[in-house]
Amino acid sequence: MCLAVPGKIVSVSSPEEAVADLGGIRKAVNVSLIDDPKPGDWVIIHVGFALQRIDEEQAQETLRALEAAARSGEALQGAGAAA
Amino acid sequence: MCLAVPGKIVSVSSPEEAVADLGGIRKAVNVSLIDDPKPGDWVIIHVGFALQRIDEEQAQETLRALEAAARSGEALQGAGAAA
Amino acid sequence: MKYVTEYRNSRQARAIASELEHAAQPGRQYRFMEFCGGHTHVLARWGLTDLLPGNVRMIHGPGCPVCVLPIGRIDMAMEAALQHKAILCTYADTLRVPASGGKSLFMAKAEGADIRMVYSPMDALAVARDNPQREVVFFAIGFETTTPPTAVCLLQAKKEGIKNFSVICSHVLTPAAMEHILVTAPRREAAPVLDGLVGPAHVSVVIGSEPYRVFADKWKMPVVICGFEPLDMLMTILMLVRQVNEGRHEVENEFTRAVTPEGNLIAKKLMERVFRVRDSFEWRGLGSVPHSALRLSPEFEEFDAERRFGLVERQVPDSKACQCGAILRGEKEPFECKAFGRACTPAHPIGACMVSSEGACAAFYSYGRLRRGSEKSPAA
Amino acid sequence: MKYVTEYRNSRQARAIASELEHAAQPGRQYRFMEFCGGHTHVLARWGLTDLLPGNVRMIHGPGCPVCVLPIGRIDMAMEAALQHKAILCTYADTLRVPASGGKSLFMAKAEGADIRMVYSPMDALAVARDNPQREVVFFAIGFETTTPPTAVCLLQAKKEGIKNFSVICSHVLTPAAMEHILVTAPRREAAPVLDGLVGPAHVSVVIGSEPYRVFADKWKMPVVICGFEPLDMLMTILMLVRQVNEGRHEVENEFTRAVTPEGNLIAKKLMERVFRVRDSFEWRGLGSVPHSALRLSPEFEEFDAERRFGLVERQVPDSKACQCGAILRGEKEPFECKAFGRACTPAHPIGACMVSSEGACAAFYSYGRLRRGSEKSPAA
Amino acid sequence: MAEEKRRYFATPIDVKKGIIDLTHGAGGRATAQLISQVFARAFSNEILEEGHDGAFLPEIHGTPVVSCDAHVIRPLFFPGGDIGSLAVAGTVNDVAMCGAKPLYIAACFVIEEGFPIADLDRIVQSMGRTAREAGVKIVTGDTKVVEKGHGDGLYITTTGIGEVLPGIRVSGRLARPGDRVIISGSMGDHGMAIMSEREGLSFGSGIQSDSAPLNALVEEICRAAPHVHVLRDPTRGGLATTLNEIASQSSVGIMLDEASIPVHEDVAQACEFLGLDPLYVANEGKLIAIVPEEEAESCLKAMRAAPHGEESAIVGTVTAEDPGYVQMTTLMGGVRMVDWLNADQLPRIC
Amino acid sequence: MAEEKRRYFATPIDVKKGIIDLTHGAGGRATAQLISQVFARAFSNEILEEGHDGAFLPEIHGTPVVSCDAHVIRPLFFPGGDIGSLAVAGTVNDVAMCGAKPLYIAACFVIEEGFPIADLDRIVQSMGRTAREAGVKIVTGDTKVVEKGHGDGLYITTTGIGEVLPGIRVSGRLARPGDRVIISGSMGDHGMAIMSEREGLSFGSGIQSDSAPLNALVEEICRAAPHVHVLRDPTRGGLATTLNEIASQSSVGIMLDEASIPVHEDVAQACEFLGLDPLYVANEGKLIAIVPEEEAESCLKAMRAAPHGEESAIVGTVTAEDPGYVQMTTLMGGVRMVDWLNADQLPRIC
Ligand code: SF4
Ligand code: SF4
Ligand SMILES: [Mg+2]
Ligand SMILES: [Mg+2]
Ligand SMILES: [Mg+2]
Ligand SMILES: [Mg+2]
Ligand SMILES: [Mg+2]
Ligand SMILES: [Mg+2]
Ligand SMILES: [Mg+2]
Ligand SMILES: [Mg+2]
Ligand SMILES: [Mg+2]
Ligand SMILES: [Mg+2]
Repeated sequence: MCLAVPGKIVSVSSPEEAVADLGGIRKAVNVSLIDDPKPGDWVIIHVGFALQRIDEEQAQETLRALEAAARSGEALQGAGAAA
Repeated sequence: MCLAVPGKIVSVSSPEEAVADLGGIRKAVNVSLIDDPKPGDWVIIHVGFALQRIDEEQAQETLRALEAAARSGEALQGAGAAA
Repeated sequence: MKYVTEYRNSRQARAIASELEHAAQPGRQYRFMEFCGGHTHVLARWGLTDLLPGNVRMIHGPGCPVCVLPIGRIDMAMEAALQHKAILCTYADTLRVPASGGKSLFMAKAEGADIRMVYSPMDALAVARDNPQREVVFFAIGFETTTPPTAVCLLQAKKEGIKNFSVICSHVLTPAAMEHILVTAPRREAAPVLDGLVGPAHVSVVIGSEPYRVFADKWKMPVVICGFEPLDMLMTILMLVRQVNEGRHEVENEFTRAVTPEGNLIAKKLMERVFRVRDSFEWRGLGSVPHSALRLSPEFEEFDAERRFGLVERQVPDSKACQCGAILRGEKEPFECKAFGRACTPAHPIGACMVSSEGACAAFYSYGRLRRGSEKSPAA
Repeated sequence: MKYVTEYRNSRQARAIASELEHAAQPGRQYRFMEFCGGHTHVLARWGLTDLLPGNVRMIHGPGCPVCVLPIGRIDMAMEAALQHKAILCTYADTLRVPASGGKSLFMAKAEGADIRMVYSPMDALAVARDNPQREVVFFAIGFETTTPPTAVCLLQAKKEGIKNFSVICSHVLTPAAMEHILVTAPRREAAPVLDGLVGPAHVSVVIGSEPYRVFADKWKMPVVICGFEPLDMLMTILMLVRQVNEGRHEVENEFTRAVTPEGNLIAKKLMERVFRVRDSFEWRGLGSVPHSALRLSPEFEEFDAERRFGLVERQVPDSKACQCGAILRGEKEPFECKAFGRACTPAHPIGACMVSSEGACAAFYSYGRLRRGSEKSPAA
Repeated sequence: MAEEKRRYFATPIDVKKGIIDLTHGAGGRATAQLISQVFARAFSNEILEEGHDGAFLPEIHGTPVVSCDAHVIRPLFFPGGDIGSLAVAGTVNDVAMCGAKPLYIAACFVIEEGFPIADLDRIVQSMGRTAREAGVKIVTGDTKVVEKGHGDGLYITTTGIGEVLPGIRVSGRLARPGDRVIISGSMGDHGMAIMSEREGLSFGSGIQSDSAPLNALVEEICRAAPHVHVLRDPTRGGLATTLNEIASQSSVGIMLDEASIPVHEDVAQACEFLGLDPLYVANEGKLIAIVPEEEAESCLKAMRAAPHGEESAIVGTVTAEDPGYVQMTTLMGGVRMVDWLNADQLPRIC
Repeated sequence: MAEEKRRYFATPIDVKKGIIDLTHGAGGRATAQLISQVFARAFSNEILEEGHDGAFLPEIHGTPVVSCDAHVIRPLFFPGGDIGSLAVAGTVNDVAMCGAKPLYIAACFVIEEGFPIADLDRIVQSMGRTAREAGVKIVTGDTKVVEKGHGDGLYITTTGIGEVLPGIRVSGRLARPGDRVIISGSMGDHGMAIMSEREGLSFGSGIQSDSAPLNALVEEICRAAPHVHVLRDPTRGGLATTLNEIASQSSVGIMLDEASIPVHEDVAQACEFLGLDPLYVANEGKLIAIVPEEEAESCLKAMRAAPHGEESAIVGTVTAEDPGYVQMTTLMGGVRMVDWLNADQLPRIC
């Protein structure tokens, strides 16, 4: 539910209006819902609105957790293959 | 100026509305401008209105005058050809 | 086609032409003005000019309601459609007339104006009924033939209490224009000498033959009211030639099958109720002509589009090149205009006379330019 | 694509699937409900169901805003467009949902209703600005994700004093629906036994993770809030399996990169100002659910299309054949519906679950029907 | 393909009450369903595109000829035909006017959202019938749906392919002084049938469009007058405009005799009424043949015996004088020009 | 003819500021003027209709192929092309997908009253350019003007005629288990270029349509893989729908490998943003070649060396299992169906 994509704010023209970059595509987004939006911020965009800032730290943390789970799984695969 | 065609009233539905026949074509015409329009009347039709009744007597009279002028002209043609 | 085909008899046409040839006295010039564009068209469409004796010359008059409409009035219609976003209902005849900046209603339509072609004023009223949320303006043009239908339409609009309907009343009066030509002729250097007038057919159906008496009496001008079939035309010219030969100046009626002395009394009464004569009105070619057009009477002025939208007629000069004015006054022939057949063609008309198929320029371009081509017409 | 591609790693997916295989204890059943249609779609689109151990079963919940919209509310939107001739602005998602008589907004559009697809509520407001002479109605649907944008839009409409704009407020609340499912389960014979909940991603971005604590605490239900990428999904399932295995029931957050405990405070404050919780609201499949949807607050009720046009929600039963209700409650699988793949296909949907690409029936039809085809699906 | 696809069409198209929506043009299942249940049924023949991007045709023997026309007529149904019969006959005729035998038709449909499927079906059936009458095959096609307000119900574009008849060479450049101008029947029927139906004119009549495929007539002409110089169908712009084109291309004059030009009484009357000239009104089942004097009589005889040629008449002569101009001796005996059409004829009041 | 008619065109068409009105479609002087000053200039070639009803073509050698398409795209101009280049390339491609060499194009124009002549001129020039790139000739055409509110600026219908390349026989029915599915480049570029420009989405990007004539690429394929079984361009409905058609027609299964399907980064991103699947998005300069396993590698190599084929990739295999179905091993390693497109993909929020 609620299709939304990450985008990076590239410019802020007012407390409401900004432009975001989505992998090369530029899109005007409403930033009313973000406290003090700044160029460089990554946000989640839904129906033309930035809904929330993305937390880079937490994103890395999740990637580490995924890699840990994957390593653990691969160890099992290795074990399975060896068995 | 003022394109108009003769038509024959075939039915009268109200003091304003009638249907005219134009050589096989049926057309609704407004007959407000005609005093006591009746089926069988020939009228002159312009922008959807019957403008005036056509006088059959006078029409015949004109045809006779035309034929008289034509006869006279043909006599001359004959004379010219003979001469 | 009863009352039509009988007056298109080929044998009679040739025979009456012979009679005419005989009647026209050598050494004499016969210059007759057909007031009415309908007659201009009949002459051209049936190739009648070919059949006339060399010393009988037909001079085209101003009797084409489209041709005499000045640019300023078309601009008013355009303004109603473009600025006031009204639905403009108009007879197709006006669609291609170039107004200010060469722009026609047809072009305004292509640009998005809501302009609808109607065949009858009642169709325009129906558009108003069907679009209660829009203003609907009927561009009411024409001579006395077209005027009574507008009157009936306005009566109906009033009866039904239709609030979103109005008309740009541009109806003009035939006798006033005819008189103006005769009155001003002595002041106009190039004005043609006239030996007789061909009276309009369908205008006279409404107004009758009486209004022309003044031309016969006061101006000593032979007048013959003429039907719109080719034999009517030939017969009328013969009748005019005879009047001239006999030194008579009377109002004769060739079109008795539809024209009476008093015309259509119902129509005349209705016009008196719905309209008032304007003090003066601007005609293309003729300039300001006193008492020559109609406005709405106080009883009907609620339907006056000029009032409703504050439309003001501006005097816009015709294109410099255009000789329509002189042509409408009978002073010039189309091929005497430098633009004729070059910059001005029916496909790209500069003046109104090239638009209406009753316009002298259009008639000559479409039917006749080849015949005089060797002399004048650059397009031949 | 940053924050996207990293979570679609092929190697990690296979490896985590192995880990999951290992974690799921044989002889034990793991039944997790993904509340959210977005997760249903992720499972199908990436073929993740293939990768899950046989004893881990995902049960689709009611979290698709299109699917849960009852027929009566779509009828209201249709009425605004057809009877009140308003311009209806809507997200494309609702266009094909069959309402009364099987008629969709899409069909109403083909019949001539002025229905416009918008991408954002601000686009609907722009339509209102551009058409001051028309009424413009925005069909505001969606969960807490879509609600704050509607709030911002209404604030702007008020600021600008836009008079021809209104909304059919059909925003619904996630926790209320989740709770309803758990509350009513004991009364429902077919209700599935649930071993855990997958918490929505973008709803939680707005409302935060705190509102789910009640499910963990009161219902002793493991909850993991999950992002919308395939690795998020696999990881979340692994986290749920681990909670089950360890007898924990906590709210865990897999989607920490965008979800905080308190959510978006600005958005929450705005929603409080613009909306009020309805006493109850009709959900497709769930029936009347208390405190589960929003209406406009008194300050904004001038923008309420229900008031402006006197739109009344009528209770219209779903098509008899349709099992959407049971499917939305997690009681049935799509292929258990007799209409599935026969009378009901994405090209000719009977129920909402076959329309939205987040609907369980559409997801199963488009991505999965072949896999279980041999057992049940008549279309295979 | 119909077989294979049927299983996907759980719900058949409602040909009676259904309307076209945007999905029917999206290229997915709904499009396939429309093609199989409406188009394929009416056009069925062994070549018709079986889901491929194009049609494979048998060998073409004579010089290949191709012609295309977009049909945007309103109303879609009119006395004597509809947009479907017109779209087929019109293109069949344009191919035939090359002195060719029409063989195949490709048809593209631009449908406005909301169009009744029943009307589409009726039109498509009518295309099938006309194609069978003309002996041509509709071998490929395409369907697009445009949003409400971006069309006028239905536009049909047809492209025809044919092969030139053995020994025939016609062209608008080949009219020669002395040639006779023959027309295959009365002028103005189609245009006035349309005009009389068109909304806003509140004008009803029994006038029938002449819309018909003329390829059989052309074959008869080519048999009876193997040295025929020009074949042309006087469609938009009517007889007048078409003859002007020929006069211009061949650098010849053309002199018509008004008395010999057939115009049906009701058409003449409708023209009078609206202030139109039948010589400028469109025909859709008539042709002009310009043939050497010595073949004129046998050509006329053959035409009168052929389908759609019963009212054929010799109406004029090609002249060396006044090259590029068409003139006419009127019924009254005067001579006047018959000029190009400048713009669509509109009903006039003056 | 241009010569002969010039004298009638006292006033030349205003290509810079003029607009189309109804007279341009009436078949009279204004139509002739538009044809001579806009169309004939851009398309000029020795066959182009010289005022006749159709075009006479040189002899056609291989099996003749005909294909047609109506083009109703909005916006008319988009990054990477316009309706004109698309109308020519699209039909060139449909002919080429029959394993044929496209030779001739017939083009019909339905123009909405008020359309800027400058835009028409630009589009017609673009058609001329694309035709020259593809080596095809635009040999005949037709122009109609519809009233304001009955069109969408401009619709162009093109019909293409070509001849099958020697020894080639392709058809959607000929895919065989074991065949390889090759595509000539990235998916979704055209559809997303259009979507990104379309009004109402307020969405701007640098995505370019891939619109291009593929006939040269097809000739290379036919040289390198003379036993190629199927050629098809995945236009409306995208790769997914086109492969479903083939699977259905050939009664085979198709198994794709998601990882091998090229999709440009910006297209993928735009699809994510709007909730669309690039496999269902239209392409206008890509093709699918299904070739026997043993010719697959040489075919791929030839494609990569040919114009518009640089990014070619083998993306799947034809299977005997699950006939009529397309499936895909996803990036995640799961297998799922890839179904027909059911209706136009619309941007979604959920
Ligand atoms: S030819 Fe044209 S410009 Fe000259 S007088 Fe006539 S209408 Fe005016
Ligand atoms: S398959 Fe269709 S009818 Fe059955 S439950 Fe799903 S949506 Fe309803
Ligand atoms: Mg053609
Ligand atoms: Mg044609
Ligand atoms: Mg196609
Ligand atoms: Mg329309
Ligand atoms: Mg033709
Ligand atoms: Mg095609
Ligand atoms: Mg194509
Ligand atoms: Mg044509
Ligand atoms: Mg439009
Ligand atoms: Mg194709």
